[in-house]
Amino acid sequence: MISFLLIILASFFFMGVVVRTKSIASGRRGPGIFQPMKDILRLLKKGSVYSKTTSLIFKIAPVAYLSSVLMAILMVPHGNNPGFISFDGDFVMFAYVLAFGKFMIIISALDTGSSFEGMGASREALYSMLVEPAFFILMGSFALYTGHTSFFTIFSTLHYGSYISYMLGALATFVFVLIAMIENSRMPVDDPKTHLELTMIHEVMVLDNSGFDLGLIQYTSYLKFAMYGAIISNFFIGVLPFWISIPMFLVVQFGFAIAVGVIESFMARFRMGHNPQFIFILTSVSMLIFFGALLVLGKFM
Amino acid sequence: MIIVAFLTGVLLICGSLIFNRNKFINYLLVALFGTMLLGFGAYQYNNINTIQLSFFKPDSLGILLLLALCFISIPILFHSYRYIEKFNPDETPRSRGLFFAAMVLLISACGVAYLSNHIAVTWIFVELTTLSASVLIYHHRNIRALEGVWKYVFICAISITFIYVGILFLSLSLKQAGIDDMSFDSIRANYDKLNLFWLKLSFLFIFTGFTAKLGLVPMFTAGVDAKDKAPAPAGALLASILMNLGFVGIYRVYAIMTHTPLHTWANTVIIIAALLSVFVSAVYMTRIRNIKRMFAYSGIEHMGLVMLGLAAGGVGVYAAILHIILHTLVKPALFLQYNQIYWVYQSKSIYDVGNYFKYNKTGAIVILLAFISATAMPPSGLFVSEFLIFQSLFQSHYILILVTVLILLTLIIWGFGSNVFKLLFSPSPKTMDKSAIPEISPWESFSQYVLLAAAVYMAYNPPQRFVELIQDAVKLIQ
Amino acid sequence: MEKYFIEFFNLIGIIAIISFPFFKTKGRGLITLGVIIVQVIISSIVAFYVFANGPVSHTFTGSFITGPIPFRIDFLSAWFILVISFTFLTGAWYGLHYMKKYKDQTDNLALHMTAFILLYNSIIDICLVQNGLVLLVVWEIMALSSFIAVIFEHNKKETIKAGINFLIQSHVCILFLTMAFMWVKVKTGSFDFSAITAYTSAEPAITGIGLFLFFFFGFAIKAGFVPFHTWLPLAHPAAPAHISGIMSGVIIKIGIYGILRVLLLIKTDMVSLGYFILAVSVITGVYGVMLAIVQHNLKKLLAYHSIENIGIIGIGIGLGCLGLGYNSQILVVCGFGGALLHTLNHSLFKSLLFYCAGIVYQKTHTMDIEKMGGLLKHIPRTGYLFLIGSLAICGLPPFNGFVSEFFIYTGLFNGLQSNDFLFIMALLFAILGLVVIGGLALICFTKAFGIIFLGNSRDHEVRNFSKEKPMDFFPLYIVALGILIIGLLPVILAPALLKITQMYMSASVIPVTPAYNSILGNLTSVGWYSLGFIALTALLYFLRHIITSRRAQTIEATWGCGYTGDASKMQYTASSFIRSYRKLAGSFLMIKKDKQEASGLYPEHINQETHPYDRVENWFIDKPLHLIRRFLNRFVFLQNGNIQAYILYGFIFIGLVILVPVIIEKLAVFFNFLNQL
Amino acid sequence: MIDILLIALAMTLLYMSIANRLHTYLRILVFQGFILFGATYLTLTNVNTVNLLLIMLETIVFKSIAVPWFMSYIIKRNKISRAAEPYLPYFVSLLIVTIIIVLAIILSSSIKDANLDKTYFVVALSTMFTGLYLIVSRKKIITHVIGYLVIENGVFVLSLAVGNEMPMLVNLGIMLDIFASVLILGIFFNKIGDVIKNPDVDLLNNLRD
Repeated sequence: MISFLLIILASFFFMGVVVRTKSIASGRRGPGIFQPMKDILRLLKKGSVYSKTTSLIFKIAPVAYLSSVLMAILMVPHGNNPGFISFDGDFVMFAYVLAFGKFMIIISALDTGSSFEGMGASREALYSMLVEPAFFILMGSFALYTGHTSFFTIFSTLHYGSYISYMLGALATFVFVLIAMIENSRMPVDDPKTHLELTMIHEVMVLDNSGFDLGLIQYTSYLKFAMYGAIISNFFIGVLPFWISIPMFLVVQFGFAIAVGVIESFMARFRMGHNPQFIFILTSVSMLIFFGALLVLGKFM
Repeated sequence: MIIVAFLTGVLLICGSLIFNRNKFINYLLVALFGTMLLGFGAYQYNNINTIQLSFFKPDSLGILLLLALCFISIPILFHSYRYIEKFNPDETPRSRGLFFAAMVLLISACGVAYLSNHIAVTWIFVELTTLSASVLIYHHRNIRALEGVWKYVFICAISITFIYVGILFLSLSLKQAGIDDMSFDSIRANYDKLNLFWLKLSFLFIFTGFTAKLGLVPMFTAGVDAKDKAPAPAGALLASILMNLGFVGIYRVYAIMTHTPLHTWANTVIIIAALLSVFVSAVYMTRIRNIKRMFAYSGIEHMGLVMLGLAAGGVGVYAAILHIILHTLVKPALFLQYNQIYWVYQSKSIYDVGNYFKYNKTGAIVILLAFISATAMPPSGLFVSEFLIFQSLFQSHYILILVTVLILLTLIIWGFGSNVFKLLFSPSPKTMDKSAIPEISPWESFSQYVLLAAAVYMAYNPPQRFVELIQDAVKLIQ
Repeated sequence: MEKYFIEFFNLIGIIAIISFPFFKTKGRGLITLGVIIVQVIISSIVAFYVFANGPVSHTFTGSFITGPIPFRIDFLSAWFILVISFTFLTGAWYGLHYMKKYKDQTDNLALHMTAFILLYNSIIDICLVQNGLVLLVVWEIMALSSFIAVIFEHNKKETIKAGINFLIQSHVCILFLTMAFMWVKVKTGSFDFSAITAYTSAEPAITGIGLFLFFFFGFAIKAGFVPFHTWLPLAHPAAPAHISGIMSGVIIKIGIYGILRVLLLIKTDMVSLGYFILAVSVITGVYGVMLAIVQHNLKKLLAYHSIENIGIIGIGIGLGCLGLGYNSQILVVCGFGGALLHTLNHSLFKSLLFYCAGIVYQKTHTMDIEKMGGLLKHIPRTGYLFLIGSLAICGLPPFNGFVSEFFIYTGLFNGLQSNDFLFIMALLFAILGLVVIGGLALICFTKAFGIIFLGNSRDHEVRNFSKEKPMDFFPLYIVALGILIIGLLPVILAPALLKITQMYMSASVIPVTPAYNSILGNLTSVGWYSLGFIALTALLYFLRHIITSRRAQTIEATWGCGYTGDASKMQYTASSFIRSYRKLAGSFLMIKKDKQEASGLYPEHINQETHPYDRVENWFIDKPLHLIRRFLNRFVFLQNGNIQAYILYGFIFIGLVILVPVIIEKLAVFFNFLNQL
Repeated sequence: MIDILLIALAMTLLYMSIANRLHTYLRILVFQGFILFGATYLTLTNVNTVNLLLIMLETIVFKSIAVPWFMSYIIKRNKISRAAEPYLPYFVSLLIVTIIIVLAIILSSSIKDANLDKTYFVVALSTMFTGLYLIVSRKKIITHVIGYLVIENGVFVLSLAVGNEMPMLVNLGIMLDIFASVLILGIFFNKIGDVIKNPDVDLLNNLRD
């Protein structure tokens, strides 16, 4: 419950922080951190233009996208108090629900019959396929490490003993940050700010969405950011009481957002062709984490 | 005594068939022969193992094959009647008479040869079968038929010379034993006195000689041409009872060998020949384009399997006898059905046929079932015997041979299948005119259904007496 | 009762077939459907009875060839009976509509229906019979009748070719089974399945493994495990849609049934079996989906997905075996349970997908995805049903595909608690495989659905789409309903699954209830969660509807970056959609590509084609076959028509048989002499 | 005495290998018939007279009169060209036949069996194989028949070897003769005359796969 509210809260300012960081980094003052939310509200008020090629799919997809992310958030715990729903192997559910949303958004892109959006859809499909293993192996290594198989039980019993385990935690954080970046198709795999459709992924998929739908989609990606931020924060919260954990959560979220901003302002986008191997690196890294976990548990022989 | 009566009757019928010009009387005579044959079979079945004329002894193997012969002769005679009636424009009374006379002679010669207990007598009847078969093969008086019969006769002449030489060697090996009664029983009785060297030679020669009839490597060649050129009903005879004749000959001599130290040697010889036969049939089944020859080659494959079972011993011998009887039931079904195929397409090349299912439903089903039987797929009868043969190979540790055979069989099924399904289902060639296709009554296929059903029944739910007979026949082999 | 069940059951089918000559085509069709319905009802009643009151069995006294023929209906059989019956029911129903197009081919249809009824009867009998020889017989009846059913459109050359390929491969399959049963028969002298148990428990483990391998190869050909899968992608496109659906839904599942049955019988070192099956299955799954993506023939694509799903089922089975080996009950339950559940689920959504493919085929008269597009507007029912099927096969909640995959995932993650390093690695391997499969399936079906049903038509052919008749869709709706129900209330199947999985544990171990309860709890929560998901989506959509209905809406052409002409040719095609994937996976696959480069200022019309080809097929089928043909053709000189040669064969044979031993003997003497030097 | 006859038979084989006209072959066949006639008389000492007469009659009538005459008749009737048309030069044939005889001697020498007269065995074997060689090496169908008849003679010699103990076998040999002559010549050659004028193997090797 608490985590749900926190994530919603975080989702309001997260993108603002990112934008602010970027503008500061580029020497401007930049808009207030709630500006993106205001944009979204504006979008929600607008009317919309539909392509005559599109079908019902195009209208359902944004909603399904949003609801899938919301459902996913329901499972994210906050330290030692669980999310709305928690059961063994819920992170499998988590991944697949998100995948559902992705499926819908991809086919809605194909629904317009535009070649740009087809391009974006194909990339989105491939990259999300490449990301999945990293996530699963990461959760697998947590399951291995803690001996539990649900978000809540894992994070509530997660504690670092030796140095190597700290190292693992750091690696996990790194991987998660990157997963979040890819899932939201930000730098370095995708640059939302570029205006060359041929090089975009996510933005190009929603070229034809407008008004309310566009608002939903954009807000959904903010939510996603916040959600990943929440999960990352869970790495550190552990069993701390609220009066420490909640500030810690916010700190993590801010840190995450700033990190995103910094990365986006100081890094160049990869060439499309190089993205797959970059993304696959994550899987290899999470493999390392897995073996590390084995090492810690002394099951390595 | 009854045998003499039978043979004289047969000769009389043949004679009158040749000289009588009246169609109706001819058919009457053929019918008469049919009843005679059945009577003969029944009589022999009733006094089994009684020596007649000191040369004939209907032992269980002979009885089994004789009964199978009776069972298939009736439909074959009927279908040859249909054959002669239905489509031979250039059929003269003389040729008709000759055809039936030869057929009667062939059937009865085979039937009596099964019963003979004396190698020389068997040999004589083998000569007779060659004589009559050649007439059948040459029934259509054209150059190809001539070639077929020429090859058949010449190869058979050579092969019976082999058998004769084999008999001479056998006599040499008997000389040492000091016995001059050449009946199988007496030879088997004092197998321990035989001179092994001559026995070895004689087995080799007799085996090689009989392969011409049995359709086994090395002398299988002419038989294929014969079955191709002979009219389909005659082909059915050549492919079933004549092969059985070869089997009887080899079986009886092999029975002697099994009692001597040469047993394993004989097995090796047989296995070599059998494997080569299966191989040869695989070679041609995968590329053959002539339906009739394809049936002939599948016969070669089956004989190879039978011989493998024989050589493997154990349950294999039982399986071999069962297999050859089932084959006797199944193969004629294919050849008889071939008649209808020819009526439809007027051609035996696989390129000119197609979509048989459309033109003749019942016949197509027969082909389908017969294909399943001839490739020994499980619902069919031959599967059981083949299964037992494999089992015997497995038991006697011929694993490599078993694997080879299985691979070859798969190839054979592939070739056979692609031809059969081309015939049944693929669209018929543009060139053939659909108007000329005759309406074929389903009853034409009735007998084939009976034969196939009989094969299945005999395999899966054999009557007790049948099993006993086979087991008794197996006893010849120690 | 069970005695009469078997006899009565088959009797109905036979009577129906016999009655065919007395009816017209329409009557025959109705009879077929009616008979299937009746038989389905009977068998389902028996199956439920079994689940309620435990296994039943009856033994016929066979002939001395077969030995006694026991028929045993235990939970496993009952489960498969239910799965098969359901698919056959929908298949027959759908087929009745599908075949209307061909109603003038009277005889052909009669044959087809006969084969169909035979197929159902034999396939049910396979689940019951427990005698090796009889099993072989029924098995081959099944194979042959399915062959006949497949080659319905036999006026096409490739159909016949595919059919014969199918026939030969199923014959190879039966050869393996024959060898296996022969082995047992020779050693124990009995065809009864119980003999297998007796034999393998007496012998050392290696014997059991060897025997199992024979069985496994046999069943794997039928089930379509890589590398025995090559017949599937050929047979499915050749067959009529309902047959493809049934074939992919249940016929290949008979292989799975066989494997599960044999695992129940054979007593041997389950650990190594588990590793073996796991490895094969992961390879199967990944390979299947990898090839599925590059297919542009819809039915072929679906066929490769069947291979992938067989892989998933196999992972479950392997997990179960490992569970047996390391005697961890939770693994056994999750593994076998997941496998069984996925068998059911796959039979549902795969048949649904094939039925939709059939409708698409009858509307567009092509299976080539590249030619399609925008069908959702013409045949919306088909489209949305296909969408449901796609979501389910990708294993996305709230549909049934997810439930079974979740089941298996639970097992895999639970297994990580083990202390055996090798085991953990295997699990990691399996998890990776499963995840990759999921991701690739997502690509594949976004492509399939998106390209076929969305956007605009990609070829300029004008097709007149007749109105969809709602009645024809009834069977499809049933299947879709099943998919949804299992997705939302998986827990209703749990008792049956637990019953079956307990058959695998030896009677000595007492099932630990908490493990089961936790699993049941998971299932329920999954169900609730999915329900909530649907509810939330619906709610949000409702809100959206209310809000946007008050806003201004304008309909425009798709944004074309300034280009205003006909953009339908510029759309992303199936092959361009998977281009980047193809670049990644190209090295594993065998994709023949012929492209023309555009050249000059005003380039001519150019085109590029990609023909995916199956590497395994190339290695295991084409090349060996080619070599064998070459080898055999060396020997065609034998029957050369030259009589002198024929005579020589005889003499040569005799000469060799006489001389070779002599020569060998002399050589032996010579070598002995050498040795003495 | 008997040995002389048998050796003479072997000589005829050599001659046959180099003969180039069909009529020469026929004459040789006639001669062989006479040799066998003598051999029969000399060998089958303890066979009852009637049977002996029968056998000798057969040798004379069939082997040396009827068959050769009939074949020359056929040659005339079908206008078969007189040359034998071998595939190999005569010298090679001579060499091969010699080798055959030598091999036969060697082979028989390896047999250790008292109750077989080696001479018969050698001559029979070499005759049979020469016959085979004739069949294989000559082109015409009629030479095949001649070769077959030579094989028959060889077999007959072999049967003589056991004739005293089992006259029945000799009778069987006679049956074989009659059968072959009747079948191959009687029924058959007229037909070949009817259907094809110049009976040549090339015309009869079209049945193949």
